[in-house]
Amino acid sequence: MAEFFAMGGHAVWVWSCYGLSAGGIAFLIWLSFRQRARAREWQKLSGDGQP
Amino acid sequence: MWSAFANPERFERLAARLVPWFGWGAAILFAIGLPWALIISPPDYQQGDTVRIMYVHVPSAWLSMAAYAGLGGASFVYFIWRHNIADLAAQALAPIGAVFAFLTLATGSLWGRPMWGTWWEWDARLTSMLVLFLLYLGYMALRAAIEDERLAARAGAILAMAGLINLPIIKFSVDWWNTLHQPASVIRLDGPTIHMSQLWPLLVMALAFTALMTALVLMNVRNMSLAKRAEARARRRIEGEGT
Amino acid sequence: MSAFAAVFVREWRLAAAGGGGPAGPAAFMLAALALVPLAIGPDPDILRAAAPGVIAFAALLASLQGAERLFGDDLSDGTLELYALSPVSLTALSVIKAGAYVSAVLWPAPLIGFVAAMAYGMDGPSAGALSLGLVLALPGLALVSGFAGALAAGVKRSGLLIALIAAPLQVPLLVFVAGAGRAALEGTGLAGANLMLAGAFSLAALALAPFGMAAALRGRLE
Amino acid sequence: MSVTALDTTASLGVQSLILSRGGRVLVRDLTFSLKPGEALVLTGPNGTGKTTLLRAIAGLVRPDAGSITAAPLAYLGHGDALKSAETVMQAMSFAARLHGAGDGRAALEVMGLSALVFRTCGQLSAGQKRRLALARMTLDPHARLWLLDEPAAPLDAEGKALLAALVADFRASGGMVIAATHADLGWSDVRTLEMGVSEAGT
Repeated sequence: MAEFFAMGGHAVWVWSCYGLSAGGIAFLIWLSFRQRARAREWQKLSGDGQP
Repeated sequence: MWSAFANPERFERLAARLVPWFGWGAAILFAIGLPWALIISPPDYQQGDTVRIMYVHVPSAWLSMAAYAGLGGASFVYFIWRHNIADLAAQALAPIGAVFAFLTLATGSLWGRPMWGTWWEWDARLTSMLVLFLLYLGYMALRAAIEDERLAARAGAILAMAGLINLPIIKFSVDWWNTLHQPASVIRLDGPTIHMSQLWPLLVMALAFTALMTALVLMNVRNMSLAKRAEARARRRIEGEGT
Repeated sequence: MSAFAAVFVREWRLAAAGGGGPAGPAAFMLAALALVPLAIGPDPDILRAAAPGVIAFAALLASLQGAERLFGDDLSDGTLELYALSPVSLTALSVIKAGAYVSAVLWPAPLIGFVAAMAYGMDGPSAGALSLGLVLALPGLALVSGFAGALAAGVKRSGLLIALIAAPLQVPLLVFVAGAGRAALEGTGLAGANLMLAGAFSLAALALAPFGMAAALRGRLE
Repeated sequence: MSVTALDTTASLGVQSLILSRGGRVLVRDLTFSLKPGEALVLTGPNGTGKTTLLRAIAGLVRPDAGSITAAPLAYLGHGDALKSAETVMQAMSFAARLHGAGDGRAALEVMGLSALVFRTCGQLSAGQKRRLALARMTLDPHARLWLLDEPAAPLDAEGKALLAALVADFRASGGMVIAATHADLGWSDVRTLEMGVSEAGT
């Protein structure tokens, strides 16, 4: 297990890349769900839940 | 097919049905691709374990370019036929493409440091990607700066099309610049010829990224379309009551 | 006098007189080129090697200086509506604007480039090649700047936005002009190819950018 | 663009016009026509679409639905479209060259601006600028329809009288005029279209 995390001595580089990518993707997913919340808000304001 | 994109309600229904497929598809592909990329695939005989960076770097690069092609195509459709869904697609693709362009640059840099001892090399690919990132920033800044939605959509579409036309020229000029005036580059992103044991996880990860982007774009376009129509309904109701 | 010529004469006069005409971008370019050696040091070898790129870059920045005014004032004071309803099409107006911008405002750039190239230690023929590159690139620079200016017309603090939009699109011109100067300096025999590419980009921009500008302006008027 | 002969029968027809701005419908199902010599005054509160209607007739704004057939026209918007560095004479002779019509001195005379020909536009008062913009608009010899957006806003009593005379002359020669205004223009024999009335509440 420790060997897996060590990445043959390149742990910093490999894991920071995967961490960054995960962060970027998480940011995009967060943006999408914020957009969804906004859509729901407008639907509530428009008086009905039906699109 | 075409009409499904032109009619907002039909598009919303179609998207609602497709999003789970792509979303779960992406999840499954990541569940296969990540262990494959991080554990199963062997370290490269030259690059060691840093080769695993390739499995996120290359899909990011591929998606940032695909997103720009989509941005330009959607802009063209909007500009000619004024399909609102096409504009929403362009709007949804821009931040996604920008994030993946940024990730390409960042992971490329983090790959370069251990492999070639430098954070940044002015090589043709990284430089082209930097210009692509700037194009995305310009597009988003222009849209954000124009308040009227329709004007912003039109101006954005024109800029995206101009960028799409200019992109091959920029790519050519950067390659030209690089081959003529730089000492032979130390970075070779193709690396040693790619081995089958590396190609498969790369393919799975690329598919996972693509499925994820498709799911996010469909979801965002659907929600933007829903919000837009609901906003129009709400405004009509308020103004109707006001008089 | 045809309507096209009448508009060109007027736009040329306004561009040459309004806002200091060529003085602004020329002063900007001179100042930038005077400061660079202070920043990178007086080593003649480094200066000579950097000269083509630095000079091409300064010219690119100078071309962005006046882009904000190209359409911004016309949009706010109603002049653009007048043109849109006149016998001159917005596409023709875009060609006129870019032409007036080059011939009334940006024209000193190749001269300044030549003088600066000599001052940075380049030999005469190389400085000439660089200067010729600027001549060939100016229409392209002006058209792309004008395109960005048309898109950003009427936007608050449009100068920053114009720079962000136009700079990436102008990358090829930067590469070809600087490349011409450097190829001449290093004697690689590729100066001619670089010059032709710079001219080709300007021609392509002339064929396409006016339609983009006209479409952008029509959108801004609506 | 060239118009070979003046078509004095040319008129304006607006059919089932729908206009919107920023998602709001401003003009709903508007139909009217104008015959040579007629004048129409658009009134109504701010934001009811007077300017948008004028711009749509001018062809600057694309209607959501409906059709507009308009005679060759001249348009005077909110802005005077004057450059402060140009002299009055330069502004006029440019417009005259643009339309291939004389040098514009006669039009300056009509609007009482003859004494100002060598002033720059930046030195003029708001009312003088408006007069100059009106004078310049008259230079298009092909225009059979004038679209005036708040033509009299900065004008004094004398300016308003000059404008009324200008419009009367133009109508007598078969021209049509549409003006959007808040103030009473004091023109005789005009039709009025009150904007924002029929549209409200629907």
